[in-house]
Amino acid sequence: MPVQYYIFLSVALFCIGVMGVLMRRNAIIIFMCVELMLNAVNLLMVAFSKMWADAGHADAGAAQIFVFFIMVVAAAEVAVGLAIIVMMYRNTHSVDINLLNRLKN
Amino acid sequence: MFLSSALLAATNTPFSYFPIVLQLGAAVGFVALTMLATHFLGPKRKTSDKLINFESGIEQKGNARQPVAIKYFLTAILFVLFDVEVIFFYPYAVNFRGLGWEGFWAMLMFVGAFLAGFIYIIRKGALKWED
Amino acid sequence: MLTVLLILIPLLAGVITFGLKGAGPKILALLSSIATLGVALVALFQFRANPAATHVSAQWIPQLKANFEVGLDGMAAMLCLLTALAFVLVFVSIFSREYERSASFYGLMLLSQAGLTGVFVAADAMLFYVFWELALIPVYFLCSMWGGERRIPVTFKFFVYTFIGSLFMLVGIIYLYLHAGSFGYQDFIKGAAGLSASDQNWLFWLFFVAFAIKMPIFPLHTWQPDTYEQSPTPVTMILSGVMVKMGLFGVLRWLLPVLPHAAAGWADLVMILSIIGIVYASCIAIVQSDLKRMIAYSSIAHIGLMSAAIFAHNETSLQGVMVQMFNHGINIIGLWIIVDVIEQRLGIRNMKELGGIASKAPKIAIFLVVIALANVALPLTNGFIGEFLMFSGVFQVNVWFMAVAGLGIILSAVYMLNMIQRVIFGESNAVTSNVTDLTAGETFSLTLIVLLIVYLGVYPKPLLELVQGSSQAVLAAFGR
Amino acid sequence: MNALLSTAISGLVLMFVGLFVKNRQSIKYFAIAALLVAFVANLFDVAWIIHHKQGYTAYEHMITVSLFTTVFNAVILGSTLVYYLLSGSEFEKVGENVAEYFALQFFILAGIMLATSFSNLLILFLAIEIMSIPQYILAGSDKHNLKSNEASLKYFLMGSFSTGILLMGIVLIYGGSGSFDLEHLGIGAMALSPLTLVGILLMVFAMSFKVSAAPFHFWTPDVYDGSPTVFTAFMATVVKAGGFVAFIRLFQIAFKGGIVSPQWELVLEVITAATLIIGNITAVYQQSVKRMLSYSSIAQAGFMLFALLSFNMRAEQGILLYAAAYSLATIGAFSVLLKMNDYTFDGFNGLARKEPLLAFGMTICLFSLAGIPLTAGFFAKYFVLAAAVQQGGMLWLVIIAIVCAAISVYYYFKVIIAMYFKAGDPEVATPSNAYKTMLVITVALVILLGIFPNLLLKWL
Amino acid sequence: MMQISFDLVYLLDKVLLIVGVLALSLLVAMYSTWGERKVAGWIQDRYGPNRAGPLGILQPLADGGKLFFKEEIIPANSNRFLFILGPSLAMLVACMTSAVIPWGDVLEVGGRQISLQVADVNIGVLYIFAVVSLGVYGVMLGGWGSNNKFSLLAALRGASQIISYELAMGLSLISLVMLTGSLSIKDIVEQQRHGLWNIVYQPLGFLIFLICSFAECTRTPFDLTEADSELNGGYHLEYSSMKLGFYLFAEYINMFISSALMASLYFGGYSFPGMDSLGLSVNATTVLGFLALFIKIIAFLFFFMWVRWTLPRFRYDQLMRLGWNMLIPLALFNMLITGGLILWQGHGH
Repeated sequence: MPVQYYIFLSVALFCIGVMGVLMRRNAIIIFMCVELMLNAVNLLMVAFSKMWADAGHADAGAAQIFVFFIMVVAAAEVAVGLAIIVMMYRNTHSVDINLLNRLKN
Repeated sequence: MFLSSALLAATNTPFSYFPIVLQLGAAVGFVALTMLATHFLGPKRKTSDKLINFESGIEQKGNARQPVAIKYFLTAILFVLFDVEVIFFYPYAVNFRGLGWEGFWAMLMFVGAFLAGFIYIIRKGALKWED
Repeated sequence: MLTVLLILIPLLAGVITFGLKGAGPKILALLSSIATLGVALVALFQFRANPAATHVSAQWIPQLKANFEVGLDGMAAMLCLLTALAFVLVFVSIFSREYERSASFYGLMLLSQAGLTGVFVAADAMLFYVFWELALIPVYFLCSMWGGERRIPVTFKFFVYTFIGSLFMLVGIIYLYLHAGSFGYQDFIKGAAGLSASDQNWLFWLFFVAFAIKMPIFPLHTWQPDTYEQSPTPVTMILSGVMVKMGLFGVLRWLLPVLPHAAAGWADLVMILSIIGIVYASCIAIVQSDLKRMIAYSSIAHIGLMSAAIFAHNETSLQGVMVQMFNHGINIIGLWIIVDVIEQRLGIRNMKELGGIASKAPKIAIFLVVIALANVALPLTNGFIGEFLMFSGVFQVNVWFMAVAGLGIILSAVYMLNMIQRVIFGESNAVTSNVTDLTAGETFSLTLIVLLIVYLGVYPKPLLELVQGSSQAVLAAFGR
Repeated sequence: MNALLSTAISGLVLMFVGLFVKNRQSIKYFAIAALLVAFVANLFDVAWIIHHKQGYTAYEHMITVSLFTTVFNAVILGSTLVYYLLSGSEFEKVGENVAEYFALQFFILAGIMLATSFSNLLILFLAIEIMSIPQYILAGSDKHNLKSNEASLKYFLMGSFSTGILLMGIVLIYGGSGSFDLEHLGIGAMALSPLTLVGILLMVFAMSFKVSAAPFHFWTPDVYDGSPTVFTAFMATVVKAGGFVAFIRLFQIAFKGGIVSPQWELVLEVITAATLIIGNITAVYQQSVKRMLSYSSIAQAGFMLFALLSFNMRAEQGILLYAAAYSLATIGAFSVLLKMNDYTFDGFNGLARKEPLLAFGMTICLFSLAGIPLTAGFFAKYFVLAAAVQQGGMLWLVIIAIVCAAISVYYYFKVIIAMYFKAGDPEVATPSNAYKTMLVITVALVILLGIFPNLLLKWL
Repeated sequence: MMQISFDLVYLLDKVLLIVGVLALSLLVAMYSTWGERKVAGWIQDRYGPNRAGPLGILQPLADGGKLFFKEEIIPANSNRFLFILGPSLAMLVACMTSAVIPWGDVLEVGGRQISLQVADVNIGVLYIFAVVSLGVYGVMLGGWGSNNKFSLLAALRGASQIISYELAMGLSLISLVMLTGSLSIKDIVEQQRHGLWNIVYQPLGFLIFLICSFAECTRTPFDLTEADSELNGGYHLEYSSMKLGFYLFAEYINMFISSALMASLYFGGYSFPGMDSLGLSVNATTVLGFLALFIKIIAFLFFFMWVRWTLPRFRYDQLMRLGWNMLIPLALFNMLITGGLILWQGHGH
């Protein structure tokens, strides 16, 4: 399949993620949208890796390693993020980020 | 059709997953059919008493969806972290003959880090369920 | 080495003063200022004997080619002397007074002295800039801590004005530095010579704004009357006696020789502004009833004349300016001392409520009359020679400028005499009848000032000789 | 690289120290010792490079260590040392997990060490994440304080969002050039593919997020304000400086020159101007000193961006000096703030009478932030502005910067005015003698760097 | 034209195979329930089901039919969508795991080789993990969707348990992968066909895997999710009719697949000693292989049941401690030992 398909797909996924982050108010959903962005990147990473491998680049595998790192970091972020959201939820009983404006005043 | 036999025989092309898709279709069909069947076959004599949640026969109190022990979240979080580390072992395991001793020492370092985190959380009491 | 001592003595004394208690700060400040005065005098003679000996150069920031380079020329020597003298006068005249948190007060005073001296001796632009700011910060604190009721906003205005000005100057310095390759004075002159006319033109304004704010020149003067009024009087003496000279000095040292063509090009505009300032400030001074404000406006008028004379840039006018820098410093400090005395004794400085001091305190009256007359440049006082030279200088450029500026002289006579009449003569009232005469310290300071007024009025030659080289150096940049 | 390993291992060890050592004081001393070890380790690197007159690469060309890297690391470690000595005792007021806080900061330091030496986009990504993730935790370490929770959540959501953008940038650049290696990216020389262009833009945005440059700064005040003050001091200084170095490294090495520079330079110029203006103007309206310092950190970021725009030796010196000056001064100012009970401006009224030393320390630090001569901040600003003037074509930006510097005086001096010129009886914790000594040393450092910036610059 | 018909045949093969596998799974699951009760009866010295048909052989059919005709109750407070999704997902996942298990070698029909494996993907082991880890959603959604305190608690316990043991399971398999160098289950089986069974090399790994399989299937002694005595039936407390049936079936199917997996990974799968020296035709060998695999599976199933009626249930803290503090370090240790030994022997196998 041409690499363009992958680009379109992952850019679409990425944009969905971005829009979700910008428009949703639920912290968990925002967080899931962020994960969606990361996975869009992963997808594109692998697609490009294949593309460059077909083009004869020697170190095209690097992108696949990169995907692993993104996964690890995403996992670390999930861990920290879940902890933060749980902490927040225990104090406010809500995960709506509209509540997060105490600091404004 | 573009499914040539050579493609289908190979184990590392997207098309080798095609049967899995087939199986998924079959499974979904089966589950959906059964669900529908049971929906239409069973009797429907609903009363409000029947539809309240079971609480060992006493009055229902409040909502079940309350914050639960933090331990469960902790387990989930730890799982995410350690599972990813486990996933890291797989590519190594597949290639480890090729990587030889050098790879082994590198992995030993990785295991060291893994163990360090592991011992830390155990000592920290993250896995204590007794209290 | 002496030049470095001029900065080092007040700097170290200032730092030490912060740690002293009781009468310690007062005494140390006085001693250090006297010592500085001594060094200044010695340095003056050293300069007369061998100008090169006053130059000290040491590596400072090699990455920038910025050096610790100080040295004296006639003008600098004179201004160092003025600074040293001014601080002695101030410290002597307030010696009998007790200041709250006196350690900080005297410490900051001494620090500002170090900064002021540094500005006059610096031969490296970066050093100049650093001292320029060092002089400002302590004064800001002095005014804000010991000033009058409205001190905080007023002083802050003063600070922001000058700070913005110096930031503009900083950009100018950076730009020039990148063309000159170093911060050295001579390199600056050489580097600037290679710049295009348009570059010179906007660079001129970057520098000029900084200096004009400090002087101050109309229309950048608005901070000045408020600040003079709200500052504690010893600080006002320094501000008006010495600090305004920083602006004039800056123009003479760092603007005219470095950017002569731009300076020549903008000279008319600056002179017009200065002359507007003279008339404007004089008129306002006439209608002031607050002593401090009146003197503040009179100061603007005088500075206006000096600035106009600078931009007339001929030998007569430049010599006049340089001489007048010294004389004006002496005179205005004298005036402030007397105003301070009156305010301290009576708690008022509104001329409408004053009067009849002559009968109760004749010494105050005599000193006030002499100094006020010197301030209006009566012949045989020190003010005369400077103003005369400046007028003739301006006259050479444009007769109309001189005519309008001359109006200033007349107006200054009006408000000064008016003041003398209202404060000293007339009926004494319930408040003024309680006035007591001068203390020993005040008498000493004022006597010294009057002696200088008379001596330099009668025999201005040493001063003229001193600054001759400097004025010629400035003119050399214009190819004259 | 020595420092990198040393900080990373120390972080791990500190975690375990926390398990076995219950005495918080000794944990602090341990952290300080570990920091010293890292500092010395870094000095070995410096010495090696000076001796061989060249840097080196490590880990399959994943990181490149140059003299600038190591000297910058020294500045970072030094600032952290000062921070620990000044505010290390405040950690235990935040919560009980003192050792973890130190450990997290060591991980952040390791991240910064990576950020100063990466030569591969993968390492850049890792560095940024290693710097960010512990900060999310530190921001929320005051678990029962809603503001802290909120800061943490906000920081986390914004941070991971910008990570997503950063990654998209990286992958697009990879798609355009086929490499993650900074030196093989070759963007300057190659014809510009749209992928690369979009990638670079996304990276500009993402990095602006990380260093809180306008208009991507909106998370900063809330996060800095909500986080425990002692950690705010760390994130606003050392970490931010680290982020800047990463930013500069990325754009100076990978995207410099050729036909690509003009594409992002204009964007960056606008960002710089916006950062300066927004940061300074908003800071004026703040009622709390902590919040004011948050906005001022945005404003200072604007100045640091200058170093990014001008590619010359002076910019390198500038960012080095700026990082040192800014970190020292902000750490000092925050350490004084930590002693205060009331963070509003009025809370500082009359501090000079009650605790003259604290007021003096704060004043010098604020002077440095405002860029008053004879403090380190002056030369820092001087160098970055000079770099910009030397670069040329950015005079309008320099003028904006100058005006903004003047505005900044307004809000910095509000604190000084409150401390010195207003009467009041501020509630302030009595500082210990050790703290006072350290504050004096900090102030002395600020002034020393202000008089002799050469002390730092001569290493470059 | 040839091409298309050829591929249609392929498609037909696969569809038949899939239907066969699914049918087999269901059948085995059904009869496992019967078997379980029979085994229970045997162990406890009683009859077990014996009314429907000879030996109660028709009992599972009766049970299944009954479930269809029971009333479907969805509690008013529950989340309807999640409530239905839970069991569906559990069943779906159970049905998907079998896709990568090689049920036998190839059959030769009309000159074509037909593999008895639905999909021979090169990441078979990972596929299993991926699908199995989805199973936790079935439990979680059921418990959460019911909006019942017992269910929720049970679901949380179940989820924690499943994910905890997944770690140990994953780690224990790594040493196996090091041994075989492949993630394809077919490859792993083929290697055993020509050499010794992996159980010889990996006794410890197998033990860990076995224990984890019990936990993953939430079988006694790890059946805390439905601990009747404390949780009134666990996460499927609120379920009735076929939705309950799905949960129960899913458990038995998982058991069946786990048995198949263990047989394939550690006990040679469809191979048996002397398989290639019998000199039989390909098809006959394959059928024999399939029978061998089936026998192994039955043996494991019996073992599952045997354990159920023998061992008491763990306490929750014991369960978690066993998973985290024992199995994970053991699996790591096993991995290091395996790796070290293989390298020490000089890449030999």
